[in-house]
Amino acid sequence: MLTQLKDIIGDLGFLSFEISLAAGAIVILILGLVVKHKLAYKVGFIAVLLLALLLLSFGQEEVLLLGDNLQFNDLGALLKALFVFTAIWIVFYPTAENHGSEYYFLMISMILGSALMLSANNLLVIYLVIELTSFASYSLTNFDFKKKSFEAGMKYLLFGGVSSALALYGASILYGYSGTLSLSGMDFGVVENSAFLNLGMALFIGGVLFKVSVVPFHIWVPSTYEATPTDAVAVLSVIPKIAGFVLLNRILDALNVYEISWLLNTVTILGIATIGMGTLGALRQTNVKRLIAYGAVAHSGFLLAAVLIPFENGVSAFVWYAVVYALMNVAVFYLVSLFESKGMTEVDQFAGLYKKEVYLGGLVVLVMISLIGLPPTSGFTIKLFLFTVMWEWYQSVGDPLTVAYLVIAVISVVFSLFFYLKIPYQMFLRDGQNTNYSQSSLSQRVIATIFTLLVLWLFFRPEILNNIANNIKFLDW
Amino acid sequence: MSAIPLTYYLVLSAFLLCSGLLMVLIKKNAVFVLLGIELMLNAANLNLVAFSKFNPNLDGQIFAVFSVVVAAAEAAIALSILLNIYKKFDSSDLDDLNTMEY
Amino acid sequence: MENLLSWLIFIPFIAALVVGFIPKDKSQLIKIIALAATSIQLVLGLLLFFQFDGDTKPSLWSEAFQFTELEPWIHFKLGSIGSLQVDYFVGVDGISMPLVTLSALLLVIGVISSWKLEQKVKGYFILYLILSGSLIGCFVALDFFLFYVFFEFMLLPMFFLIGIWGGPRRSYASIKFFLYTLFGSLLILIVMIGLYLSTGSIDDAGNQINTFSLVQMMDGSFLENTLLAPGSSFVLWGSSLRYWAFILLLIGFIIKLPAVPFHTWLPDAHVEAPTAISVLLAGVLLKVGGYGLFRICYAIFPDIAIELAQPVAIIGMISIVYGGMVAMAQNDVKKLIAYSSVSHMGFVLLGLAALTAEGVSGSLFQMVSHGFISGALFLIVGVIYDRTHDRQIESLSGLASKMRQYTFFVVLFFFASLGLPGLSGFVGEILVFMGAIGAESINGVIPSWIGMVSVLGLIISAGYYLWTLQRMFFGKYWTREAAWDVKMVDLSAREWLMLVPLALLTLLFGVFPSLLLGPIENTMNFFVEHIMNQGQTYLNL
Amino acid sequence: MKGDMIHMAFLLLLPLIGGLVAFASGKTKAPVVALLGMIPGFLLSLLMLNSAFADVIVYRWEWVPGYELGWRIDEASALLIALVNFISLMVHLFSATYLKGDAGLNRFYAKLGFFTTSMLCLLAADHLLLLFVFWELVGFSSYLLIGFWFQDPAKAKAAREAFMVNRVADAGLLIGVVLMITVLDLQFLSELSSQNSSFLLTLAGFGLLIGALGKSAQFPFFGWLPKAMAGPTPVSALIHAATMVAAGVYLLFRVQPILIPAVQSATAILGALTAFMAAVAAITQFDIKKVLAYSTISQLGYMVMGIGVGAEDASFFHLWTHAFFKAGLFLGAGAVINYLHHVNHHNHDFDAQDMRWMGGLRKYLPVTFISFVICGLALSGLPLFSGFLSKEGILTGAWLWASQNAASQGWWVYLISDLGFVTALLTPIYVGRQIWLVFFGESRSHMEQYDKAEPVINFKLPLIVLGIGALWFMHAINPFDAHGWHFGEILFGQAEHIESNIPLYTMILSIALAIGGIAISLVFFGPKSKKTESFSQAQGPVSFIGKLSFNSWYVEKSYDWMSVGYLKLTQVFNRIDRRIIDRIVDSVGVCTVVFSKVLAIFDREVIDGLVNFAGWISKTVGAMLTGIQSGKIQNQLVWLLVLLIAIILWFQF
Repeated sequence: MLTQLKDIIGDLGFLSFEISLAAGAIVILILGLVVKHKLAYKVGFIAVLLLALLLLSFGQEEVLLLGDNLQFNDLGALLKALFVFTAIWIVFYPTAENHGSEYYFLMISMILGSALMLSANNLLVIYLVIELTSFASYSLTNFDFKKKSFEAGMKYLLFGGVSSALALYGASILYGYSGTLSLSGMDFGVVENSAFLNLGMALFIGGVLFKVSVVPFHIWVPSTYEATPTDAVAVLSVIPKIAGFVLLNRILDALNVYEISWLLNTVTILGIATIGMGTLGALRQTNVKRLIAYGAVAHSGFLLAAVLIPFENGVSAFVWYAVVYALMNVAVFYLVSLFESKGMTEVDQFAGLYKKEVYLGGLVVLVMISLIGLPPTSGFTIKLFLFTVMWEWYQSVGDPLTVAYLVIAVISVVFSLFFYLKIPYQMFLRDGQNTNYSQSSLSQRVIATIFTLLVLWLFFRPEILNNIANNIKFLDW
Repeated sequence: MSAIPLTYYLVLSAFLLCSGLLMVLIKKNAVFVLLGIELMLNAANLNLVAFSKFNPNLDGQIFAVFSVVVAAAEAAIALSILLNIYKKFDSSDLDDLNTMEY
Repeated sequence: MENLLSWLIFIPFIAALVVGFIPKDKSQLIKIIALAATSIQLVLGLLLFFQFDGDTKPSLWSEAFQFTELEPWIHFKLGSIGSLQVDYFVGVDGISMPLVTLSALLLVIGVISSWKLEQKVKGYFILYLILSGSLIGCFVALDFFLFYVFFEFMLLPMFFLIGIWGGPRRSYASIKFFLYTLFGSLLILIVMIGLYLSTGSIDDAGNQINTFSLVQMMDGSFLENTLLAPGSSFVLWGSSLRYWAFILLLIGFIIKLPAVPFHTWLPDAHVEAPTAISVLLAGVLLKVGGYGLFRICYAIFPDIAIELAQPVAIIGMISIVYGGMVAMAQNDVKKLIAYSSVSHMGFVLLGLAALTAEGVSGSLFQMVSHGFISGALFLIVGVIYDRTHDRQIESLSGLASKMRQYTFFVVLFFFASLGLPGLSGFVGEILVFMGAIGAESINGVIPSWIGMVSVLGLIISAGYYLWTLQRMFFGKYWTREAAWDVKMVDLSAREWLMLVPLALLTLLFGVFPSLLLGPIENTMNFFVEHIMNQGQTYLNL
Repeated sequence: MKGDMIHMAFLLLLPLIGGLVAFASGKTKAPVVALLGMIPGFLLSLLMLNSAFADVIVYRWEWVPGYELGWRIDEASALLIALVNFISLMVHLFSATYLKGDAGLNRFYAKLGFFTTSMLCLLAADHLLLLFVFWELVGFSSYLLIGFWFQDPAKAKAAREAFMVNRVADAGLLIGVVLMITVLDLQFLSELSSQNSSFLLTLAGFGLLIGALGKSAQFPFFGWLPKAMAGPTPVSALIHAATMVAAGVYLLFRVQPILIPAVQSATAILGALTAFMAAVAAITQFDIKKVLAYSTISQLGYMVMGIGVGAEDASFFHLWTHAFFKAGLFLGAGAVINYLHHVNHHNHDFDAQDMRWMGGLRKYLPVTFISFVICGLALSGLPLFSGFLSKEGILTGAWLWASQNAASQGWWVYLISDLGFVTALLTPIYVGRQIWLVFFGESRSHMEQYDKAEPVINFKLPLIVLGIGALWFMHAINPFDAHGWHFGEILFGQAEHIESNIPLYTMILSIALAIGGIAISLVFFGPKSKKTESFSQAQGPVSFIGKLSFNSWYVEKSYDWMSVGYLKLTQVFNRIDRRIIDRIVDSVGVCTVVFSKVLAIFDREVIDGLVNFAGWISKTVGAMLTGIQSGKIQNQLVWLLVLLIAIILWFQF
């Protein structure tokens, strides 16, 4: 008993990132009681994140902690750093002006949940961290305190609730068949091909797919993105998603998915459907955030491809994609929030805006180009690399589904042109009156420029992405 | 202390799950829908506990305890949102939540 | 001069940056900077033309390029895919050199033609300069990745240039343009990735180094049994992957060229685009498609080029005949010229498909000469459009008695375009015919009848040009609206400045085609030889 | 040799340079300047004639890598070059007065100079491609000159149609030339020799034939020449009578060695047919120039027939003599038209080219009258005039050929020579008709006439010189010897002696036909005939044959029908392009249904293109998607579960 406790205490050293986040979250909550100044929360938020980042350690061997409940590796560390990097910017968003301390508390909770998702290796832990992330997300959705927010929050919650209930049911079946909650110890060798077990797998994976917004679990995405404060969306669309994909990969690995063809095929088809549905769905959107939300769904399809690819380049592709995806989302949501703060949420409100805001317009174009995946932006680099790896995937397995995946992915790029360019199209090609529009401030422009330049810079220097990917010692996740 | 076979538990939990699901799908009032979710969770809990009984370790039961707590937390969040919805919409009927319909 | 090509590419980019920092209201300064930048480009382009060494006979593509610059850009290991190797690798051979010089010339003319622009000058010239740099980059890139980047990067400025400064249906046209070209370029992208995975070398340590280098791809350094290696075992629907890759590339490039049936974006884009952009679109952008066919489609896939020569030639033939006939039915002069471009670019396809020295040289010559002529034709339409804001043939008549100098140029360029001997259009067409009709007895890749049917194009083009001349320029002077009458003055000095160089070049290359064909002779011969030899080798694998 | 090159360059380019300088010097000085260019040009050509007879001039240079082009002036070229220079000089002279006061006079001389140079180069070209180049350029300059008065829509249209017909034929020529150059490797005219018959050679031969038929206005292309009469009359004299139209004959003359029998027969048939058809057409025309135009076609038909039957020396001779008398006729007609213009100066009641308003002009235009009659008699083929000599050769050749080939090819070969003789009868009829109607009787215009209508020397000189050129002694010493041409021996060597009576028969027959024809014309159209008196009210003929003749066998009409049909076809194609191809490709390219509809929407309502597109997608992608995204969360959940269950079931069973 004592040795166990000692082990646990010893393991806590590895958990410094998570612990500091948890502690920080509580500190901020308390701070909210003491200090009423909004700036303090922002500073606190940044401090907590930076502290956590400082305590993050890279370059370790893969370790199992707390029994085998958590699995730590370098990929996780890297992605945690990415999470911090993504989240830290939200304080600069104009929509982040009025948030209280509980907002930052929830935000940190969500990051914490996602960070733990990266290492969760036990059904119980998985369930808990998913719920932790979800609860934080549900709550954050309401933070605009409008009719719409509550509606979206409620839908999100009900949807999430059903998904997680089903996932829990699935988890219970998995537990029943394997007799263990530990992913690494799971073995269904004896009872293969039982319908009940398959149901369990499907339901459990469904719970994770919900987090990564893969079709058909993407339905919550548009309304949630629309109603949630934009700064929160920037985080929501990146951090839980990336964490969810890592988790999904671990689960698929544990279930030995490459041996279970129906599961693999299902997930592959869902990936294709995700790209298709996201792209087609986005075409008809007129609300900027809904539009980008559908785009994000399509991006999930791309990320899923990287997750499914069974060799090390898949990991690299995933890391590349994740990093750039995070960057692009930070940039695009920053721009969106700038416009949102001036009351512009619908696409046609942007008509003729170039007269007032040609500079930001240019940045919007670049970021959108990156989201589409055209040069000279890093959005192109990652798509190129992903397509390359998909080619290789086909070369090695020869499965026609992989070709279909590749083709749909490529075609979706053409379609995505339509909706991503809607805003630039309105801004530059249409005439309109924006008499009430007030120009953005210099600092806002500078921040937007930094984001955009990052997106461009990684195109010209992709080896940075590669170095990041290469520094992960354990490329097999 | 013997011998209610596992199948019985599973059937019961399946029944719970289905009725919960049915409730989620049919009821218009958000409170009932939430109740449905609770039922589904409890179906899962029942499974866990039952499996745990036929297993050497107690993980399942621990899991169930956790999940009960999580369910409570979920209910708390749900109800707080519901409260707000009731204020804004003057209704807790899910069909009235249609301002964002597309 | 060191780094000639880099200067050519980056001067406009630098100028665009400079323009970006100039306040909006100093439009004159902006124009002067744009003019200066493109003029420097022109000087460099001419330098390139005259310093190009046409005497060396290459035996490998790696020896064919001059003015090469190689800077490593992206180099790193990528697990099982081998090393990723993207270089800033530029150079010119006989195929790209004339096109670079042509672009440099038309870019200057485009600036002059935009001189009267008054709205949103700054944005226009920034985009214009970006477009200039990318265009040149596209022609000189020897790394597929680099080529692709420039290729795609042209789209965006073009999209906005048409979409913002265009005519009433500009948004439709610009989106259509963007969509078609993007679709084409994605097809190219797929093949590019496949080629990347298949090309490269194995170093001493046994590591596989994949590369995007076009030169290596053309020289055929494929890795054993990879997707697109010749003779590889990958088969899709009964044909090798190389076959499908060729088709994808072909579609990708003939969308840009454009050839029937992928041409419908062109008339719309032309009609809506402002004059200068039309000039560039017809004069240079279409050539990117042709250039891509030469450099990538044909040089890398010689086996399939031989196999599919006949369908390609038939596409060319249909474009020539069909494009011309549709042109006849147009009422809008600009649309007419746009369709005539379709017809004339059909010659490029036909000559290339013949795979004889005459056909291929003719094809390239046709591209250059079409650059001059179509550029001038769009300037000519611009002259009328500036004065009347109307381009309908029926709105005007008898212009010859009112605007004599103008009519002189119209007649000159119309006849140049319909292939009057002594003007450059003729040389390209006759060489293509010689190639296409003679191919049957030289290498037998395409039958003679394709060339003979294409001769119809000569009659058809005469038909629509002469009819236009008769309706618009001859007969009694008449304008649809009386108010136009005062504006109907003859060419201004600026317009002279634009048209005269093009007219002189059309005449010069028409009379002395060897000025152009001499320097590129060795490249052309090598191109044909290479395709025939390597193609046969590949086919026998 | 170098001297020769410079000599040749000067010779070929002088007219163009003269024309350009004339253009720059303004309309008053233009005629003088152009003449100053033409006169030394003519003298140079005489010198060249001299030197070419001594030594053939050859110059070759690399045009594009792998292809040499070449000039070559041999005896035949030199002779024709001199001829072209001479006629051009005459026309330059004549035009100065004819077009006096025209605002575009300097432009006219520039175009004329351009034409002359092109024509000279055509004759000097040795390489087939080079020949094609100038072939096109003479066509182009002809277009410019026909359309000289472009303000008149009818004339602009005529110019276009003339060019188009030529262009169609040129396409055939192009195929022929390209086949010769690339496939058969027969590049130089001077190096042609008879080849083994092959399919490609036949094809090439027909291609060349088509080209020649086009330029020489032979059936079925002859419709362009009457239309070309829209140009100023001196131009007609130069281009459409003496020089350019002869280019087709010249080409056939040059490539004759490689023409295989099938092509030769076709040549003979088409030539004879054209000669006959055009002669018939000439009989009923009212327009003074149209009569001459059809007569030109008819005479060219003789020449082409001559080539076809192997009498190319006679054809060449006829080309030579025809140039003089036909230019003379045209210039005479020009003088008449010019005079009537003056008469008609104030009130434009009538068409100055319409013979119905003429009559009795011999009193006012004596020099013109004499020259016209001499030339007309030469055209009719009366002995003592040049036309007789050359036409004799062709007719004899045709008969000889027919008698030689009748056994092998059948009786129809006689039809060719018979058509030649019928034409020989028709020719004097229309010539006589024209002379009677124009110069005899009384004026039918009822206007005040002028006496001094031929005031200046540059009007009279060309007429006199050309009139003299139509007399026999200018060409041969013996007025009855068809082979007695001064240059015959130089060009073709010693004439073979023919052991046959046919030449004698032909001579007698053709003299009889010529005299008979003139007699017939006197009966029908002479000053005393009823027809002439009421001629000013004459309308077009009513009988079927008369209509056929008046409308020149409906060849020109058929061009119109064809062009209308073609235009409709292009409209159809245009519609296909916009309605079908545009859509199909869009849909094939990306997604079959989606895009075609998208663009349909775009077409209808571009303004809100993107929004509409999205709206459409939402409708089309289907009720399914709509159901899922309806916002009713329970609906959504149902869908989710259905999908889940479906997936599970799918993979389980």
